[in-house]
Amino acid sequence: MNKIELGEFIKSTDKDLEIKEGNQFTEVTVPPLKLFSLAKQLKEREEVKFDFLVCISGIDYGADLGVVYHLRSTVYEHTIVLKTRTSDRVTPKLDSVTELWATAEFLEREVYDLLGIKFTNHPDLRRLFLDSSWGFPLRKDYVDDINIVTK
Amino acid sequence: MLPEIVAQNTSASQSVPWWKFFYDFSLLTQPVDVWLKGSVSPFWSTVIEMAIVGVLFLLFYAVVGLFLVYAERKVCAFIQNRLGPNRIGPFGIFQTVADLIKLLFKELIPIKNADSFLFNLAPFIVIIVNFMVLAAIPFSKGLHAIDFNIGIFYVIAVSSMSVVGVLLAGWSSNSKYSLIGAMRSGAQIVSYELSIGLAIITIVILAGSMQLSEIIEAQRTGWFIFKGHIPALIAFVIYIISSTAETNRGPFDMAEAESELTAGYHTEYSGIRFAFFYLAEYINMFIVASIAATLFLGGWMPFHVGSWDGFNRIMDFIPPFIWYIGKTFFIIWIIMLFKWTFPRLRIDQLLTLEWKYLLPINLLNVLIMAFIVLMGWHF
Amino acid sequence: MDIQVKELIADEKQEYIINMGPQHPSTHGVLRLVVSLQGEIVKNIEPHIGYIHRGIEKMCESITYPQIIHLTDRMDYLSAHINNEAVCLTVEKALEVDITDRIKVIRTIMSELTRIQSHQLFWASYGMDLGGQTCFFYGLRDREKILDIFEETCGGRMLVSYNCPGGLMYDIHPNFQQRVKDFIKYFRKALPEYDTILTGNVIFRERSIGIGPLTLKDAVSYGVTGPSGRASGFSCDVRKHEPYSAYDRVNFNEVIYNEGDTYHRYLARIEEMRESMNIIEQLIDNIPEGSYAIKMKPIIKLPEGEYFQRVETARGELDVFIISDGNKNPFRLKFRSPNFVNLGVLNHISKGFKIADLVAIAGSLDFVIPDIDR
Amino acid sequence: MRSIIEYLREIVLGIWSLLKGMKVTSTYFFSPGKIVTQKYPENRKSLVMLERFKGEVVMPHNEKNEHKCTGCGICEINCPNGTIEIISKVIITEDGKKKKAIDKHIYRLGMCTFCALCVKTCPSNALAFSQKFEHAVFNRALLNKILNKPGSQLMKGVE
Repeated sequence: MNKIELGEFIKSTDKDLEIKEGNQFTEVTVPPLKLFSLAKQLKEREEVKFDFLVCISGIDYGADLGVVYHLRSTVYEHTIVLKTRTSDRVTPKLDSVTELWATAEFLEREVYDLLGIKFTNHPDLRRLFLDSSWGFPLRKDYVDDINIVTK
Repeated sequence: MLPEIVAQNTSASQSVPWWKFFYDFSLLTQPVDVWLKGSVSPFWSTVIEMAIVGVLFLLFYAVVGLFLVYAERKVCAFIQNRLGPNRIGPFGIFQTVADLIKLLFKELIPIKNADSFLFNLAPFIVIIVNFMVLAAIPFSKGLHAIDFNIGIFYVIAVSSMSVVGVLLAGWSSNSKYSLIGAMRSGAQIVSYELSIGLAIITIVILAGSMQLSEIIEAQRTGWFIFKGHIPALIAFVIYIISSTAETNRGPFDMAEAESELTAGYHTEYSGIRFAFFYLAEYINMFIVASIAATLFLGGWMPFHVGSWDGFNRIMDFIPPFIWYIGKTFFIIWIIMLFKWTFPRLRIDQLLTLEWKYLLPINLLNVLIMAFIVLMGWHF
Repeated sequence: MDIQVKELIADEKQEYIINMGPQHPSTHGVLRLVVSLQGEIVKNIEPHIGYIHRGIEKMCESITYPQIIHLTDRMDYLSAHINNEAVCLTVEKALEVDITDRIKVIRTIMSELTRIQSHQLFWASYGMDLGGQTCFFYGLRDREKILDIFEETCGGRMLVSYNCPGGLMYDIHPNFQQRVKDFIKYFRKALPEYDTILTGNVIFRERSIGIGPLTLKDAVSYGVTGPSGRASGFSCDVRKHEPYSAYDRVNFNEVIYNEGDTYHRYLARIEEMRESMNIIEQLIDNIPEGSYAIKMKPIIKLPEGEYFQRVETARGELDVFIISDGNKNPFRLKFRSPNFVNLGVLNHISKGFKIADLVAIAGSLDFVIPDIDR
Repeated sequence: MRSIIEYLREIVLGIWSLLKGMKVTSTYFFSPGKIVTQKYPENRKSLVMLERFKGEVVMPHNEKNEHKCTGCGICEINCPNGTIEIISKVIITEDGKKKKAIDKHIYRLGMCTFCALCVKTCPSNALAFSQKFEHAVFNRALLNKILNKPGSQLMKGVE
């Protein structure tokens, strides 16, 4: 499916979603609560079959914390981008997609480690690179006077 | 030619020229023995002789151990397109001496919660076993500490005791890596003893004796590997494989498997205790190689072909000790080549190899050899 | 969880825990695997990573695009050139710069040389993991020849930093073509030796066939890409599916096996070296004329937006995801590093095998730890 | 019977594969001409580094002790990790104008990642890489180098 067809497919599953045709991929903005159900459909529906979760990137937009999922289908060779954001910076919570793609276990742990976004239903959510006393370094308001030297 | 002269001249040994010692070492030892027995009581003469032999073995142990470490490093370097040790002394020959000095000065690190008595005891058990086996090895004609009539049986029995040292080392180190290594080593050595034993029995059947000197003497008309043709060759291959396994070397170094267990049973050892294990490994290799040389390649016996007297006499000019060393080092080289060529087996494959391949072949081989000896089909 | 607590839990299950790493000969760096064992059988593996986490993604947010290049060298240092290329391609895509054919061809040749040297090191270290130490030196001996070619053209041996947004740092050295041809000639002869010494060896085959099988479904689900994924039948070669640089003008096969065990992961890499040599041979004699670098603005600013670029490193798919807010440094830069994702599958495929097999499996996934930690 | 043949075949093929491997290694053992080791400190005199080798950043001076660095600071801006620090001074040129010039070009070798951005971006080609690679010193402070030699001046004609 090309970008427009994918957009139409998403429309057919849920009308309320915000769909943007990016310069490369179809970008869908999903509210956190709908994320898991949409992801499940994207993976399991035969017409799209997004069976390969390429990467999960956590992003600090300043006010919001967001997560971007790049999904690809190994059958149809098309890619879609799911974006979700939460404005809760203290206890941000999203649904885990580990059930759907096993690779999410590590990728979500990385996002949790670096941005502090908690994923519910994650089998083993722990810090990955850093120890538990560390802050969340990829947040824009992270300060570390000792380890970050600026000119 | 020579042996006959030697046999006649044993009584008049004082007049024997020095170079004849190379052909029969008993020309040197006999007078000493006679002189000692004449001057002191039999008890003290035995004690003095034992002391001399002990000191000689200590020296021999150190020299051979260090040389083998050096040789291994050079061999593996040449195989791997490297130069190997080349800094200390010409061609780096003193490298291992320097290493030994370094190890002597290193701290003996006490291990927390280790069983210190067993921990200290383990390297000595390995070393003592080595010495005991060395005693039975015929280095040259007459250069033989004890010549039992059950020599080869003694060698098997004693050498299998070194596993005790390895097990103790692993057990007492209070380290899981060591323990895994020791347990692997236990399983490995216990099963490969069987193959070694059977391979040796094949030759004992052919030789008709367990006394090492008689086994060698039986090869005067040709080495057993040629005399016993097919079964002897199979026994030789099996012996080499299982002795490599027994010395925890080469593709069978399960017990120390450095990519899995860092260093296996001697992970926690340091300084001279580690050096003991390290030297013991090489001396073990030397021992199995010299047993192989003795049993299959005629020990110090020069290369003789049946009734070609002229050829045999020419061969006799090369001193027996050279023959012995040459053969031993050839086998050591093969064992080293194994180690530096093959990947390591897994522990279950190792046991499969023993119980599924080596043992049945070996049993059949003993049967064939017995049949051949019975029918006189050997050369 | 505390290690003591874990040990208590393991005791109850009649298991025991050993720590492989961070200093361990077979983990190829500072990877720590907490392995629960029952006898010699692996029950569970828990990778502990982060020993060389340098926060490259955070660092990238404060430096300019040309400066990011030298950091990507230090992620997967064995495919340094391909990592450089990934960032350059993203920047060029964002700026809609048309690079010349010469740049594309040189980049492709360098990428394939990088792939060969990486797989050579894989072969070397995999042989050593399995206990055949001689392999290590033969592999390094041949890798040295490629590193010399790199040094002559790029000035660096491992951390080449040869790409820059808009082209290359320098033109190729006059000797480059001849030396590459010599190398290909040499390596065509040396590669069968690799097969004799390891691939055909009965001990090696016993050790690796059927060990750590990964099915196609799991490979896709765990996102295992690169030779490891292709050994399971996962057609994931970015060079084929989304050709970048000059890959659309060369003929090569995507090496795919269906067995997915360590042996085929190994074999896929050996075959890829042959394919890489084919690619280089097709390109080396016809490097088009042209400039080696497009003149870029002194300060590169990406237009606002999101840019995503996939490249195929020696270990799998590296994705660069740049979110730009129009400044000279990225707002967020994410690397999807292949090793990090491949590490996730280790526990899944090595359960139930022996500890010696764990070494083989981890070796066959070919980890480069700085790429896992970033 | 077939299983016995299979069993024997397995053994023979296995041993054959091992022998082939041993042939390779023993061939190398007996061909010392293929040794690739370089005896490093001994071959120091004959050791020639390749011309593009990135040893360390230097500022070439001509025989009149002149360099090309104008003190513009572009290398300092381009350096990703603050390896280069430029301390400039104001000098009065012959025709009486005030002009910015280099006072100290500080280069911290210990931090350098050899990304070549400074050499590449220098507008007056004042910097270059030397082929020196033996950088080890006993005191870390010795790794902080001042690239312009004392008393050196800007080359004529370089702006």
